[in-house]
Amino acid sequence: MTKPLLEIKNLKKQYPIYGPMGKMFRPKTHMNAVAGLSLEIHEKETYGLVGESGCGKSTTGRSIVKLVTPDEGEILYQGSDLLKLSNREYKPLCRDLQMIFQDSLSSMNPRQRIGQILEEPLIIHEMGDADERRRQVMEILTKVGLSEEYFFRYPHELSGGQVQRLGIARALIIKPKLIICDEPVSALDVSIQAQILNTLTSLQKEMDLSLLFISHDIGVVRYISKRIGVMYLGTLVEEADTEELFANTLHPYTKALLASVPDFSVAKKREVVLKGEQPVRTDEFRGCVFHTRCPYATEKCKTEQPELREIAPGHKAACHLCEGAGNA
Amino acid sequence: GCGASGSSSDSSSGSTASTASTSTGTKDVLNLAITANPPTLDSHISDSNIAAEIAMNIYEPLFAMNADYEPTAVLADSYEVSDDGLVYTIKLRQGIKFHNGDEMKADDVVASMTRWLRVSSKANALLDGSVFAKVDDYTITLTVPQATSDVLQILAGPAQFAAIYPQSIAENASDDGITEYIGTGPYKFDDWKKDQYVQLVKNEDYQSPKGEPSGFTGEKTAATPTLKYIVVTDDATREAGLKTGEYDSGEDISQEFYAEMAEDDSLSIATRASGSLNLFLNTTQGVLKDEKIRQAVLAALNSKDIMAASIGDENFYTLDPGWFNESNAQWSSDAGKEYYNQNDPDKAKKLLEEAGYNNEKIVLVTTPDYNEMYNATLVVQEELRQAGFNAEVESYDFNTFMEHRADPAQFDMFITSNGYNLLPVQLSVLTAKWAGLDTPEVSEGIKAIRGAASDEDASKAWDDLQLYLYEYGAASVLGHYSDMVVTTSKMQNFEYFRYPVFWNATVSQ
Amino acid sequence: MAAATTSEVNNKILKEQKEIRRENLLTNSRLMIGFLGFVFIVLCAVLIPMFSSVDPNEMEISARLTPPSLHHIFGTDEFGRDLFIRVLYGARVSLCVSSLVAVLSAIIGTIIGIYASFFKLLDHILMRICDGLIAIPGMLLAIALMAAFGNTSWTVVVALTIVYTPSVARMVRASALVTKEQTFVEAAKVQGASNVRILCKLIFPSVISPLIVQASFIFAQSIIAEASLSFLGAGIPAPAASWGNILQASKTVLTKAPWTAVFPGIIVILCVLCLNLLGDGLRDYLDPHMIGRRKSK
Amino acid sequence: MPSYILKRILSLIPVFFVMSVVIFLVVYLIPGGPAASLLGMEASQDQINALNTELGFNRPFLVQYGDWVMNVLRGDWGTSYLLKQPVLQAIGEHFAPTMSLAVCAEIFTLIFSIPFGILAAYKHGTTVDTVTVSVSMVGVAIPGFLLSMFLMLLFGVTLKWLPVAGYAAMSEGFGQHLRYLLLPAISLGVAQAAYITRMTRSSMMDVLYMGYIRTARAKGVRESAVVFKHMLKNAAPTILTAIGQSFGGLITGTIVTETLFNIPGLGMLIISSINQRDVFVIQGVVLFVTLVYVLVNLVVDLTYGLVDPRIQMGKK
Amino acid sequence: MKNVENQSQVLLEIKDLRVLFQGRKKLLPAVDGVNLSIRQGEIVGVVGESGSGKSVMSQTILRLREHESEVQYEGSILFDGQDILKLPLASMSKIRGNQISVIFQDPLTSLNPVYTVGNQMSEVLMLHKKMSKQEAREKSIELLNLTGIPSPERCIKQYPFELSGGMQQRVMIAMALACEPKLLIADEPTTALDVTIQEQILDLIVELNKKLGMSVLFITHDLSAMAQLCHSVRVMYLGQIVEEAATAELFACPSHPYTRGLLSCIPRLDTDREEELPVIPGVVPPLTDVPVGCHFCTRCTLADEKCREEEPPVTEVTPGHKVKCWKYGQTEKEKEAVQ
Ligand SMILES: Nc1ncnc2c1ncn2[C@@H]1O[C@H](COP(=O)(O)OP(=O)(O)OP(=O)(O)O)[C@@H](O)[C@H]1O
Ligand SMILES: Nc1ncnc2c1ncn2[C@@H]1O[C@H](COP(=O)(O)OP(=O)(O)OP(=O)(O)O)[C@@H](O)[C@H]1O
Ligand SMILES: [Mg+2]
Ligand SMILES: [Mg+2]
Ligand code: NI
Repeated sequence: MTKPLLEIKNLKKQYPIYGPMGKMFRPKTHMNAVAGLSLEIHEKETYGLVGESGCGKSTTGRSIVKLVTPDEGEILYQGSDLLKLSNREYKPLCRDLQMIFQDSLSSMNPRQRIGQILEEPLIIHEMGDADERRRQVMEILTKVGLSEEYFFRYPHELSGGQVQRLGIARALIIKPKLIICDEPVSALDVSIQAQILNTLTSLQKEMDLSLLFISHDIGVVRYISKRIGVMYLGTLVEEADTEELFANTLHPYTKALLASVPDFSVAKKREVVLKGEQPVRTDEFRGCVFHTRCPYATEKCKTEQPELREIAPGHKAACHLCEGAGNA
Repeated sequence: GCGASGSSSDSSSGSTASTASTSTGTKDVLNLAITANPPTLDSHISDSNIAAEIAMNIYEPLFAMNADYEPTAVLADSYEVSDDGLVYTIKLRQGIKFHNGDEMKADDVVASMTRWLRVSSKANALLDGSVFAKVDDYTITLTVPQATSDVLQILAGPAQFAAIYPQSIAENASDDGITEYIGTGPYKFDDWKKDQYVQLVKNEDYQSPKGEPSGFTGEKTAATPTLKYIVVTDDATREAGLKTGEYDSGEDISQEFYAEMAEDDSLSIATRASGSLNLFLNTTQGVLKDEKIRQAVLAALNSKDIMAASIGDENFYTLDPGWFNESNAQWSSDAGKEYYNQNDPDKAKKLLEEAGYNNEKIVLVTTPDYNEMYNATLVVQEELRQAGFNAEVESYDFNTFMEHRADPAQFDMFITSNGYNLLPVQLSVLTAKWAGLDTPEVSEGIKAIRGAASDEDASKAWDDLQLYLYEYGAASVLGHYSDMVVTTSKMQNFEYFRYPVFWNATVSQ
Repeated sequence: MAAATTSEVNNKILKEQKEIRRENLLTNSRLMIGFLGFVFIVLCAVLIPMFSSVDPNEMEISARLTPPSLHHIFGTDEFGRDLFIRVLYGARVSLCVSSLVAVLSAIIGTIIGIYASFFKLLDHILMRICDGLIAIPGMLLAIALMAAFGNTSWTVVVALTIVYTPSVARMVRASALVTKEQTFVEAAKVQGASNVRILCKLIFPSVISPLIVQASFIFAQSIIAEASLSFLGAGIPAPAASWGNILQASKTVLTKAPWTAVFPGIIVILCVLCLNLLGDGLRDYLDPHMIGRRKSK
Repeated sequence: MPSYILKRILSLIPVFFVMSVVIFLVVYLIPGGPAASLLGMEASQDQINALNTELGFNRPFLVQYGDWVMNVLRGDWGTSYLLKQPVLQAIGEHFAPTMSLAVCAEIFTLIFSIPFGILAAYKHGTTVDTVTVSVSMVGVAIPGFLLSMFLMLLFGVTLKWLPVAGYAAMSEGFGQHLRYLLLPAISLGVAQAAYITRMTRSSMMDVLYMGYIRTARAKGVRESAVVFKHMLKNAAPTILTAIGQSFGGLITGTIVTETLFNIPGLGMLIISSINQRDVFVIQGVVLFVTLVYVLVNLVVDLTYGLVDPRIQMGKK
Repeated sequence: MKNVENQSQVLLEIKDLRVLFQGRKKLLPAVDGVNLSIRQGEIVGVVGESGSGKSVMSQTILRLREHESEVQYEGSILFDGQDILKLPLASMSKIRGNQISVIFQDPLTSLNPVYTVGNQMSEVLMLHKKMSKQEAREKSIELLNLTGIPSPERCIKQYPFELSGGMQQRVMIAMALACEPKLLIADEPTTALDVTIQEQILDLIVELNKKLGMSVLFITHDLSAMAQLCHSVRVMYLGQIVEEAATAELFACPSHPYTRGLLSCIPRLDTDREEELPVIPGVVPPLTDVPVGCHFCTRCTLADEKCREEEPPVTEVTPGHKVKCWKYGQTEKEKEAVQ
């Protein structure tokens, strides 16, 4: 196996939970937004990350681009630990690592026009002269389905989808090696979405582009990803190649997730498999992350946290029950 | 507090109603606006006018000036001078009580006068080596090293006046000043809120000297029970306060406002010729070392303009070359008048040419803290420029100005306004190092004046010296100015002598 | 799009860019009024003295404090000098000193403030120094600087700049603290923008509007402050006119000759007003929301 | 948060150390010791020099500084030459009037500036805005002393509504106290009010079009609440800074006002001590004002966190 | 479920609405002649190309944009018989939040960063329901709970930026539902939510719709959600409604070429991953040069001269199924063309 482009090892991030007195006193306990997450992204690979809302996907993504300082763990990019790099050492890597933000509008400088916003990364990385830069901006604008008319607009004059496309364009324009796409197509209509997905895949072939693709839309994730990681409460519960995952779902959470994927043509009430509340993973939380909602939970699940283990080749799952299955 | 000062608008309010004594129909408190916080109330150590003005109510000297500038006994009863003029025997008035109830005796006087001699810069300079001694409880002697004609005048000098304190106070006082204010005067010290006011109250046991009130002498009645000297530093505020009746009197009102104030029926104005505006030239260093150039400076001056610009109202200045008050019979002199107010730029230019003046910079130092000095300096500068000088003004805050003024390397000219002196020897222009002038002619001249056999000879000697000052171009009088004190028109028996005198003053309701 | 047309597109964009800029400037009435007004004042200050034979320092003591007339349209001061020409000459000194002070303290203050907002350690150090500096009265500083460096007009500029910089720094810091927590700053970090670039391109525009307000405040304040410091020898030596010393001098004769304060006062107010309009306009120019609004008016 | 406050208070120590050096240096640099003022205009240089030497002002810088610092650490801030009283006592006596004045002026300032600033921002581009901005510019541009004199002449001399000058301590009754403070507070407050008006306007303008304002409106929140609740709090950090600054500025900025209105406060104290080189007072007052400033700013910095949770001053 | 009683009252009626933004050179018709009516208890879905004016139209119902940008309106919006566009702005606050509430598309920018979630939620409850602070707090927790936020007690004490994207969106939803409005405008309310939560939200909406007769204007790109929820669907393209039909009808026989294109683009669980996804070719023309004739003509494979020159009328294909196209009849040919 080739060396991975990006390797996340045992990433942890906590947020404090304060008592009733607020921030005057020390936090009562902590919320583990990401709790010991490990994953690998290879070159030219698209890694899909799915999971329930609030399970720590964005936090993971933001850790990679140093917007969140993790409490523990390593993020190895081409072998060097991003977390240990000083800002100066990190700088050259910025060109390789880009991010598409979940909330596109607020990630745009409200005072800059679209043209300037797109030109900005080119200027930062000193790519091309003014003419060349404008050419590239135009090119990328068309690629994401916006015309030159938008060159002089301000972000607040765009529709939600247009801003999101702008975010994608901004990440693509400097041709990075790895893009962390946090819900990149959520606000797009299916046609544009298809167009963007096509663009991403073609670019991936053209340049050595890798994607960490965070999305809720299983259809989209399935289409674009080579491997998929399923996250729940801050940890990966299952990880496998796309086909394998869909063919051979192991973890009960993944099963529930896939089961509830809708299909519009079958306009009937879907079965909601997943019942119950999502718990908060505080310091006191014990056992398998999913045990509170798992229909198959045993006593062991409540006390012992299963490890993410390779059950079939390239297929990992963290479940006491699957372990048995894997061994069997 | 000062808040109770009765402005006419709130005379109905409770706090101010109590200040009026209804029986006599006069106010119980006089609110007197003064310009600065007195540095001390110890008249021995400070020559501050404000300190003296207030202290005059609390303490009394042996002798004081009457309105004609004659030394007149206050605490002294009588005096005799020995034939050689070296020993003065002074009898004291009896039964005078200090505010603390003790009687004033020779011991107190000797202790006070000895301290005065030691700490007062004026006394120090003029009476150095003199000794006071007690003869009996009511008699003392003063022995001076040389016979001079001005001993009594010095004793009666109004600034840094020779106040009599109780012996214990005089002897224990530090050089920083006394802290217990006990004298024999018509008012007792009551309260001093630093930076705000000094309050004096009537001394019920006061024994006044007899005679018509005149200057600082004669009968003192403490007619108003309380005097409150309020520190009001800003001119505009004093003026406004006078107009509203907030203050019963205000000192040092800008002459510029004479016309305006005179129109106001509720105010009356007392004026007094109070001093001269003088120009000093640096005779020891710099460009002006050249006498020709100094003469050129004098030639260029137009005193009328200078005075008009610095004093404002023409009622308040006169042009006269003398260094003394024109009404000072003995010392006023017009020697050197041909050098005064020449207003002849052409002559100045010619002199400059002769002197080979090469447009060197001439520095006039001044301070905006004294408006008249500042304005006069600007006019002089302009006049000098017209005459071809390269004159430049350097303006500093007062302290820095004093530093520059004192160092001949740092100025070429400066202007000060000086209150009238009584004796030539007190003139700053004759003080060595004042403006760097230290020639034998000056010291000879001083000796001649002090040692003169008669008043005429002394006058003559001063005439010569004044002429020398002009000829040498060391300094020039620019003009004489008057001060005004504005009081409410309801004030009676107020006298503006050297300082405003309020001990007989009343304000009717 | 065909490759041949890229330069065409490019040109079109460039042209449009220019057009937009021009349009935004021209439709911005505040900016224009402020700018033109200020230029007018500056031009008057420069040109009229050039073509006028009146000497601003010439004293005509007999005509002191004469009210405005055709001969002296602003009247005369206490030395009989023509106030109109003095106000014009004074503009040079005052505009120079005040603009310098405003600009310098704005620049230095902005740098300090922005850096303080970004780096916690610097924040502690710089802001505490600022707290201290604010406490030193300007005149004290001026006297000390004058003693140390002599009385050049730079002394007054330096003293005033020191006095005003801390407040700018605090203001800028406050705005910057808010801005730097916004997502678009994070986005810039991800793009690899250097701190300097983030500070200049993202944080700075958001602090501009309080900055402009403060700069015009400083401008107005330093007109008067210059005079008080010059009186203490730290600035422009007499008799050179400045708005500050003209106004300061008017204090002693205010009730007698109000015109000595009124005319220069009006000019100062107009000047500050123009600057503010300019500043407001600039602010609107940079605020995308305002551009759309204004256009329709 | 508590640790942040502690840190800030601890950071006072180096601040004071640095400030003490700076202020001592500044005072050391200013020409002339107190002697010239103590001795008066006619004093000769020799006398002045002698007295300065006697008072210890001709010693080397470090010796003087060390001496002073040691004394200050011992709690002895020196004695005023001018007032002949301990510096701390002098500051104490002069602080109360200044504080009263500053509070009154600040109240005046806030009553006018915030509402008008908000109004101008809300109605930007309209006549209301133009008028508010223009009036506040007059407030900014008019020299303090001219305004003070104008108020004094109008309300004191002509209308006789209020006393022209002076100060009545709180002990003389609150009404009396206020009567004397009203004019100076207004004249002091006008420039600050103008400044804060402009500041409020500009920072409000920055939040007028934020998405959450749209949400607030969509919720049916009344315009007044939109403005005062949603906009104002977001604009607050800058406004609070301006207020903090103006309050701090009022403490030192009272020189002109206090002199004109004859209020025996810190402004008067500092000006007279500078004029007369009452060095210990100068140093003491500046040090004291530094303390006030640091505290005011600490409060302001802490309120940042309260009004805008994104700003966390304590965060590393 | 899809057969909402046709006789029920019309709650909102949009007639010939045009919303024009002040562009740099000309007016930009973001909404260009929209007719739409929503009955009481009806859930109307709107799909459409990104930038086609869905958000603008929906926000115009509450007149929200005019506070921010220069907007001009034409046409009328009748709500409960009143023309909203003619009401004074001040009286809008009685309708907003109370009778009509809206879920915005971008939750983070739409939440006030300086107030806690609880504070922002209680505000609307206290305002319209006159609840006490305590009641409002409890109600907020209850609402958050309904949207499936883990530990709502903690959430109400948090600030928006401390929440994940999906949580922010759920807060927006809870806030909009708080006053049980007559009309809910949901502008892509579930984009940031995973399927299970999405399900829960949709259920919640349906429940309120059933229980209270709340009408919903549901804007989304998620056709499956739409299929599940909506009674009828409008398809928007470039400021116009190009097709209108009951949901089942629309999915069964889409008539407008754009609609058909749209339906073909969805990546399904059975899409071949190696192949490119089908797209509608071309780009949406910018608002500065909207085509004269049919707005879709620039991208339509069937377009001819007539399409480019004349605006097509709205034609009723079957009862309740309207389409704005010249070519709707040529179904077979079109199908070939698109594929
Ligand atoms: N303030 C504005 N000024 C000019 N044009 C605007 C403004 N706001 C929106 N637009 C334009 O109006 C059109 C419609 O925008 P709208 O937000 O309604 O789209 P939308 O249908 O909601 O799209 P999306 O699905 O992407 O959110 C867009 O082309 C947009 O660029
Ligand atoms: N600054 C913060 N302070 C406190 N908690 C935070 C902060 N940022 C994130 N969290 C918490 O961390 C958890 C994970 O957040 P994250 O944004 O990574 O979720 P997510 O997986 O991206 O969810 P979504 O799909 O909804 O965007 C959430 O519960 C959130 O409340
Ligand atoms: Mg997220
Ligand atoms: Mg939208
Ligand atoms: Ni008092």
